[in-house]
Amino acid sequence: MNTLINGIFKRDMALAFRQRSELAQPLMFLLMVITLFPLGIGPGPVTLQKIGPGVIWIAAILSSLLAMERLFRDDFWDGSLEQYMLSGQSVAAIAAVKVLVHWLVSFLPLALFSPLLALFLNLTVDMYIALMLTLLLGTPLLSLVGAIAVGLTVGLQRGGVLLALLLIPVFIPLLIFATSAVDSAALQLPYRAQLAIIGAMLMLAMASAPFAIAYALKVSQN
Amino acid sequence: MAGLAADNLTCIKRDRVLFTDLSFCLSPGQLIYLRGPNGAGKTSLLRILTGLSAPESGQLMLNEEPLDKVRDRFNQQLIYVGHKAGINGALTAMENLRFWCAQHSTDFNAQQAYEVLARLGLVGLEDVPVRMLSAGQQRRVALSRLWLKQAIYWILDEPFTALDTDGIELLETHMREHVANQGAIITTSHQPLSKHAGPFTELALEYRL
Amino acid sequence: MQFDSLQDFLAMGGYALYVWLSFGVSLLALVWVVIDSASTHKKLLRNAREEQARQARIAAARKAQALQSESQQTGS
Amino acid sequence: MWKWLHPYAKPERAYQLCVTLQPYFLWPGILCLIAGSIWGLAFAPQDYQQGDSFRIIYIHVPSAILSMSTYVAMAIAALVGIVWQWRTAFMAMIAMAPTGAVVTFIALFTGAAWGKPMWGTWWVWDARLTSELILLFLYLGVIALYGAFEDKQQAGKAAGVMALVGVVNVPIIHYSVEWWNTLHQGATISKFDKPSIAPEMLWPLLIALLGLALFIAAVTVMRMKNEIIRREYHRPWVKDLAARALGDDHAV
Repeated sequence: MNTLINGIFKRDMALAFRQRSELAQPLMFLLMVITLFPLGIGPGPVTLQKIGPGVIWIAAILSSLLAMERLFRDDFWDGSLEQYMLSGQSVAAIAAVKVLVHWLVSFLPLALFSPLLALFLNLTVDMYIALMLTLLLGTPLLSLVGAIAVGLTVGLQRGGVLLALLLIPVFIPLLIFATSAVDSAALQLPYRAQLAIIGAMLMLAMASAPFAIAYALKVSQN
Repeated sequence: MAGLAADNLTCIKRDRVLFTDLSFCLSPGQLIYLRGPNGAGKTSLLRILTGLSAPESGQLMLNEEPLDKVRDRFNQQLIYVGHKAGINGALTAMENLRFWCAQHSTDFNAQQAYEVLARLGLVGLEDVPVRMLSAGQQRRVALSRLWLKQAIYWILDEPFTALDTDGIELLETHMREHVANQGAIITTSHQPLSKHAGPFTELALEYRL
Repeated sequence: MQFDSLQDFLAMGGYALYVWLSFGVSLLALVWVVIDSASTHKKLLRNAREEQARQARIAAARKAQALQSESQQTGS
Repeated sequence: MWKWLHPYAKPERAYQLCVTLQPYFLWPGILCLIAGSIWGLAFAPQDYQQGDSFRIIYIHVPSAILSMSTYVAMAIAALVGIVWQWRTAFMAMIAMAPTGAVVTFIALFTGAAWGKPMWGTWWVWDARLTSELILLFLYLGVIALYGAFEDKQQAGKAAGVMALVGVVNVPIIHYSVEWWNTLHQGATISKFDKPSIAPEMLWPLLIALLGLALFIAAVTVMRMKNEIIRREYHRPWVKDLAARALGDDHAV
């Protein structure tokens, strides 16, 4: 445990702060994509409110695909990954810690950004709260499942588009439940069911994804 | 046969047979110099020995036990320096070593790390991001692990790449001392080992089609 | 038989386009899979034979080289 | 069972097995497909609501059912490969992928062609069609991932992991899409809500289903032979095989 905290958690945190600008890029992308919608569709407040939850979530998924790529990329190419695998620690635990750090530095800021996005797309306070909750529950799921595909494609020279092809269909249920939660909030309806389902998917991913990531990384090493 | 024994290893990479039925033993107190032309499978063999990749057939034994059963114990006694240095360019030399030691459950002593880096000729470069250093200096940072972690087995893939003559001599001397202290080393190298490395066994791989 | 004549059958009660299009495209797709698998099979076998021939050439060249160097040694 | 199956983990034995099985799958499969289609097209009674357009059911429903089952079979093969490190299982998995994708495409196409007379438009975001579309994406992802690796051993494992991730998702996708569909449903009635189907209509459907299943098995076996050769092309037995199969057209 100590080795994980000192060896991986602190290291990745230190690296994240040193590469702040690279971390900010997906967030800026998110902001810009969301700006495109009012410009492309028209700034009618009712329309924006109707498409808002979907737009924010689609943009979040797309920007997560951009952010995800750097999760194992540097470690793979500079050989750190080999050293992790020979450290005697469980690769699944190492992968879980790395995904945690990645979530903290690239998705948590997104949740902090969301009031601004809600403002842009004319969301009500209820919708905003629901959006925040779905983001907090849903983005760890994006990280965990995404990390499996990143582990598989990390050794490929041009893995970027492939990563998107692999992950977009897998993220569709999350998109459906998350936007439906926000839509329900707009109508003052309860949305606990949707949150519960997202939570259940998150639990499933937390229990199984680290092992899948570990296996994926081993396959990539071969 | 104490030590790391390879039993009838066969390796096939991308449909090419690199070697078949290769058996040898790496015992404490032994230095094996793995020789062979490009593409003969030296790196593949070393990666199989570390457990990073799996052989097509055959198995590895550590002190007469299947290696898969005692993988954790083996990892504690192993240092692998590969083609890729395993050094992150954005971190400083000291940070790289500190995190590496933490990952490998090795006590890290800053004083000792400074001394090792000094011995490797990196005085004043300890707190500079590693990507600012030259290729040879980066290689020295990677190799400083050999001074920091106590381990029996060293698996070194082209450790002399980018090193100058002083660096090569330093490393060869360290290798000789390690073997004298019942260490076991298997290494590849483009140029033959010099007398500083002490006595060694040669293992030759051929390029085959 | 649900239809009185061949014309009726082909007309499919006015839905000819959709019914025959569905069956036609499905048939084409299934036939394509089979043909693709069979032609890949042929191609792979051909590749395998070329590969083996290449190996034989390399082996022969090596043998010749070895013989040549041997005769040179005995000659000098 | 493991002891009995194990010899087939050897590529040559697996190849022989494929050769033996192929005709038993292919010809009955084609026969059943033809019989089911003719029965369904010409002899089954008309649907009282949809007229003759409902005859598309005889290709749409079998392909829709089997597109899902093929994906599940793929995931099972991947799981076997990962757990028992059984290489032939990965080959079986990747042999199923293109066939499954084609069957999914058929389900989508026939669904669209059926939708046009029913709904007046080729594409409706109906729950079944949407899940089929996502399933097609999942298939394409697995195929693309397999194609991206040079080392086919590695490719098989990677594609296997993705197939497993996908199969966990298939039911979730199915229910989420159904949920989404009920939320957003306008005036469309689902064409699949049939309380009961008359036996004269059901029999040809079952025959077509069996035929398509056998056909998929036959193509899988054919493609598996290809995968085995692809990875074993340097072995002597493949050489003999090539000599026997291509011997006559050597002059060309």
